[in-house]
Amino acid sequence: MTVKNVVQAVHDTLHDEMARDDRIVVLGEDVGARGGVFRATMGFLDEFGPERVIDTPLDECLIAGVAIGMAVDGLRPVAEIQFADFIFPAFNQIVSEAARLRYRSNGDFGCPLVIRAPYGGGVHGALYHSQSVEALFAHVPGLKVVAPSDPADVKGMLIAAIEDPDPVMFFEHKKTYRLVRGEVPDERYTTPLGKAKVARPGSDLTVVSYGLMLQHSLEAAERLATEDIDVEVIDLRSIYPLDIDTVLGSVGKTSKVMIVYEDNRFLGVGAEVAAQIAENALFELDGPIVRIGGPHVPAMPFSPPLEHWFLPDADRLEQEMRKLAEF
Amino acid sequence: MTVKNVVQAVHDTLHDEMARDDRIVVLGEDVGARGGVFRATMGFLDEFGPERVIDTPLDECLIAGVAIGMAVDGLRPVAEIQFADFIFPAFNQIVSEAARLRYRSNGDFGCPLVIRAPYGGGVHGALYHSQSVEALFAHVPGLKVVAPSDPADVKGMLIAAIEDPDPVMFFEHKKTYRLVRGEVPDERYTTPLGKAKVARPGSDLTVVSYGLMLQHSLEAAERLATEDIDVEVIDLRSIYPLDIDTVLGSVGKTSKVMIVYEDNRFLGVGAEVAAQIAENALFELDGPIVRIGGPHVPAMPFSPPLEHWFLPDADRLEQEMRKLAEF
Amino acid sequence: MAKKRSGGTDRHSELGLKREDLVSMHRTMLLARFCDERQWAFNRQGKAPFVVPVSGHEAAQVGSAWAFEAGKDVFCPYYRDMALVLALGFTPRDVFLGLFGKAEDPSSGGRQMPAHWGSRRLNIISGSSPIATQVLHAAGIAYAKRYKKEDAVVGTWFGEGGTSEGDWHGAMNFAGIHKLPLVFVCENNQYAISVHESKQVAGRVYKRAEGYGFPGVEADGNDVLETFRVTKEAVDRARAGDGPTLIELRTYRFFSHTSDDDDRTYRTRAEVEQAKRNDPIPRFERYLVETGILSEDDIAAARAEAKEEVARQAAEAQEADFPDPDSAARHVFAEDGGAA
Amino acid sequence: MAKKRSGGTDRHSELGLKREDLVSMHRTMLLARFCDERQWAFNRQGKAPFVVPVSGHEAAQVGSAWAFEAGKDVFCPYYRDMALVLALGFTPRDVFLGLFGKAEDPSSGGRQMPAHWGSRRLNIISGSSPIATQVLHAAGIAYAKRYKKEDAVVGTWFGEGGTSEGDWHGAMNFAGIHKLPLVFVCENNQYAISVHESKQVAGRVYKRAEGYGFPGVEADGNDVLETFRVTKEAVDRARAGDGPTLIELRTYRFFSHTSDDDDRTYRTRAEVEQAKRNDPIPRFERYLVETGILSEDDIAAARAEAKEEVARQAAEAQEADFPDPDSAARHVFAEDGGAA
Ligand SMILES: Cc1ncc(C[n+]2csc(CCOP(=O)(O)OP(=O)(O)O)c2C)c(N)n1
Ligand SMILES: Cc1ncc(C[n+]2csc(CCOP(=O)(O)OP(=O)(O)O)c2C)c(N)n1
Ligand SMILES: [Mg+2]
Ligand SMILES: [Mg+2]
Repeated sequence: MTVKNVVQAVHDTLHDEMARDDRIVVLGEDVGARGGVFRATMGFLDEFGPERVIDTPLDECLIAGVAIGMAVDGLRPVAEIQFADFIFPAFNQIVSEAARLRYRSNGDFGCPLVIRAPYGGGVHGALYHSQSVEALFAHVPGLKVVAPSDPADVKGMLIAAIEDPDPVMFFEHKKTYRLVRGEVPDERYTTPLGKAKVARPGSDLTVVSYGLMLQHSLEAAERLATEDIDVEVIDLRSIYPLDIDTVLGSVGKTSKVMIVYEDNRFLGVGAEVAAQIAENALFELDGPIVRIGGPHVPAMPFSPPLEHWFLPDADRLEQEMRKLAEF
Repeated sequence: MTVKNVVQAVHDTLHDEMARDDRIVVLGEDVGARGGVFRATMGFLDEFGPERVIDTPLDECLIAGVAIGMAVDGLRPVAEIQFADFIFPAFNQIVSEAARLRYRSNGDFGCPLVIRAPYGGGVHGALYHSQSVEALFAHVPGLKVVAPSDPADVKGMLIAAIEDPDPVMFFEHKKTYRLVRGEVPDERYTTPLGKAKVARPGSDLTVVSYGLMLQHSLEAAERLATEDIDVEVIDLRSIYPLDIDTVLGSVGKTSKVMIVYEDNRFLGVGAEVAAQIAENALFELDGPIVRIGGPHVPAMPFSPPLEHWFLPDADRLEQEMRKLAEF
Repeated sequence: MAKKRSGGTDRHSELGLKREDLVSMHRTMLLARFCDERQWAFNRQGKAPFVVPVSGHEAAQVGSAWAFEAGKDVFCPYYRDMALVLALGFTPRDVFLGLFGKAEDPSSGGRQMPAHWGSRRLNIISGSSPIATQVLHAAGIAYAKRYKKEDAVVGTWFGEGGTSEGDWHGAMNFAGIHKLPLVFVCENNQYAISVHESKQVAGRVYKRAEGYGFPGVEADGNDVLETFRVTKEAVDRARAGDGPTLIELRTYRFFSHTSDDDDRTYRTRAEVEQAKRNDPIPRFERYLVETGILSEDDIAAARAEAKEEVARQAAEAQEADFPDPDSAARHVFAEDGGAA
Repeated sequence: MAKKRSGGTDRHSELGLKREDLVSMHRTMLLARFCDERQWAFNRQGKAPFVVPVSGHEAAQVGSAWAFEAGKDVFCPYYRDMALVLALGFTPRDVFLGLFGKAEDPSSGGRQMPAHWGSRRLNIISGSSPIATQVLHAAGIAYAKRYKKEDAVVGTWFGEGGTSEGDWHGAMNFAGIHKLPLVFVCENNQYAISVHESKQVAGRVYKRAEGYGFPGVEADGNDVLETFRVTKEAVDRARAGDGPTLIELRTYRFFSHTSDDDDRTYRTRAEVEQAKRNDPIPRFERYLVETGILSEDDIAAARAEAKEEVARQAAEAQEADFPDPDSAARHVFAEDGGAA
């Protein structure tokens, strides 16, 4: 076991996988000499050389399209999109091509591709360095979409993503990069994609979250414990496949549920979670299904008071949880 | 009043608006001599000239980006994306630029732009001429997203969209183009964006739908009327803003609700509708919130038996409605 | 062994093409033409909802295909490329299985529209409808081939309309930067559906290459020996490690864009008729006769045989089974969890 | 009235630049440089979380800006263009209001990161972070201007990294097809963050123009008279209806990409020092002295005054109010329902 933060877990895992499998190449903007703007590929250029550590032109469409070609030809590309906000020029290649290649060829071709992108706010990143984009991709059949935020999960799920025969969107909350630290087993292991986990067991109320909001939810839950409100916090980790069974199991126990996400609320991940609960467990509920998500405002303004206005924190979550617990 | 089908309503409305306001230009692939592949701009080139009826290069990113520039400079561009499936190369311009221009400039700039796109399946269009994309845009703050399917609404909402000071995504179900006919008032009028309507009043069960599925829902409802099951069918028409009040009003009356949509179910429009009902009307419900949507499979395969497998029809909706009514 | 027969100048020998090659190229062009005519007939009979014609493009496709090595090189074509895939190993039956959306359609098992070619066995990468996405895949594959030190050249085909998308720009740029073993073939038929080249391409397609630091060449796309020649040069350069080439083959499409189109709104009949006078098949046949490769009778026999073959295989495909409805749920993700 | 003073060759008169122009250009370059130095100081003090430097680009920006007509022409810049917007009417106070995210920030009221310029009043179109999107807006505006028969030229600025995006390709193509009154200005500083030009641009940027059917020119981006000259020619052509031009101004960025970057990972100190020897400001000052426009003392005074002015206005901006938190909910859509 070694204590690492999230970005170290990304770096070390990617490094070790590259060392053991020369089909793996990384490509993206500034992944070479610069080692990535968050240093996720620091030192890779020297160790693995420019053929495997590819500084691409400033063209996300190219990054995705070239990576698809590599994947089709047997490599295992791990593409980096510098900020999730800049993934949209690649939207067509990801959604029309990567996601549909296997289906459209009736299984003849596959596309074992990982696209990593830092997402999320709280870093003074303003309107174009703060967005959450997971819902847009999770809607698209043919893509797996994950967003782990615990360093041990990051390792296990990144290896699983690289091994996966299909395209995986691997979203890393950039605020958790240095904020979240945890023990990471030293040996190689995979953590299955598509499984949620109970991050904090509890009995009074279920909170479903992921990413930075998971951290705030855990903090709020700890505070409420002192008031004898016992909150169960579930870390979704994977958006698609969505582990609704773990959610329903918890809701069956607590009868109350709140979904906390940073993305814009409308048609964000919480909408699907709420809808599946409403379809499957409506009569087990003792309170409304509460969603706490971003307002319907572009995420998120720069100026500190405005950014703070946008982003829920542990204080606000604590209040909302208390309110629901007392419903 | 004149009886028209959907594509005639689009054509005639666009024509009349162009005739009265020379700030309006149309641009897209094949909108000129060809009059659009669905003939929505037939005859426009001759009447309004090549400066206002612009055949663009085959580049949707260009179409959206150029249209944004025109809108910023005071024109009223109505861009056509030939098929909604091909809107993804324009995703960045629409989502990062059109949607955020007003917000990011603190109201200094606006972007009065309409993007029209035929969407939806049931036309042997296979994987890239059948998709529904409304949910992807409705998630994005700063965009209005509408999907009328009644010719009179098409007229009123298209005029409203052109008059709207903000970008409007105007989705037309291509199967309704010739299938759906109705009376269209001859005088000029607008139908507000953001209002649903009760397409068929009823008391036992609320069905919320739009597009082609609305037609199938209405047919199924008619059949069930003979069994004394009285279904209220709501035509959402607008996805964002979403008129949840009309939905909740109906659900308050019927206590049962089903949402029917053609798009992939997971994180499709029905997810948001279901989530909002679950938040606001949980204790008024006498049955689970049922969503009928596309399977998690790329929409939609070509071969007739496969396309039929994908797309719900009135038979299937009739069964599902009966089941929920009897719950 | 360049020599004249029956008065025609031998242009093929110095290109390394033998008699068998020419006969086979001719037959492939005929198969494409007759498949096209047959599919339109099915369409008119209401038996095929969607047809993508190839007629007019046969020389561009067959000549360029012949410059590659099947089994080794990799192909990223577009929907217009029926003659190309026939040259690469598709049978007419395969074409019609796709046309009818039958279970055995090698490209997609009936999932995609007709003319969305793909075959792992033949190194033809499955293509989609969105224009020009395949050129970036070609660049990625070319990069992978070189990385793996495999001796393979990648070819990608697209219309002049396809040059407008950002994907094309990205692929040209990436290919130029990395000097990839990649050949870009533009089948310039002057129209993207109805949009004329003059509204599609500022400047000239082939001239774009220089801006990316590699050669661009223009050629008569209706002359199969010429399309072979320029492509062969490009393939040889690529194989030698000298990087990519952009080839612009000027040609014409004889029918509407697809069966959903009506070209009378944007092309005069006179223009179409004029173009047909330059039909690549009779033109090649004149060459074959002039150089004594085939006699007029040989050609008549070849035509009859090809037409007959197409009719037989089309009928076979018509008889084949549709896919099982429930199969529509398969292959969204890998079924064995294993690698692709 | 081209004549020599104090031994220096007068290059400006034949360009139509007067003494006042030169003095004003010099002052604008100084303001930009001192704003840059001041913002870095704030950053080091923890008072400004994010800084985008301009130093090194002053000649490219001020010279090209001067070729346009303020109040009439339209500008689509990118984040690096602080000197450009200062030339167009931004004050140092405006720059610092943006730096601190204050309510009065004219670009965005504190909503965007610093250096995301915009002002309806100054015809500077609000820019975003995604690279190269603005070049298409510029094309649309140029089209609209001509459609409305307004006498306006549109200028758009971008780095050489920006040429890689599909948006850039689309804008070049559309501008070429429609011969738009549009000037493309590439500030080529050889790096996109850490990625060197050789991994970014296959071929050469300015050579791309020919492929789109219009002229491309290269110029020394550190010589303000030269950047003015080539841009003026392009603006004149555009205004005369002769279509677009692509200009490549070769320059260098003296600091890291932004305050989040550390350029020591990808540029040697020797390379940076070498580039600084070509600093556009001293170079222009030598010209001013040699031609007798300003004396050494005049220059020292101008520097002192500009520095003082920047400090004063920066302090003012520091005192200004933050936006009201609840204002974050405004302007997602138009508030009056009226047109923009
Ligand atoms: C991204 C995208 N936009 C639009 C279309 C619709 N479309 C299909 S083919 C075509 C024209 C293509 O013209 P070109 O590339 O010249 O090829 P050709 O058909 O002439 O061989 C268009 C606009 C599409 N398939 N994909
Ligand atoms: C679409 C997009 N991708 C990536 C980025 C991140 N990014 C910001 S600036 C930059 C480099 C730009 O380089 P260049 O265009 O040469 O301009 P310079 O900064 O050198 O002036 C990158 C990669 C972005 N802002 N937008
Ligand atoms: Mg064409
Ligand atoms: Mg640069």
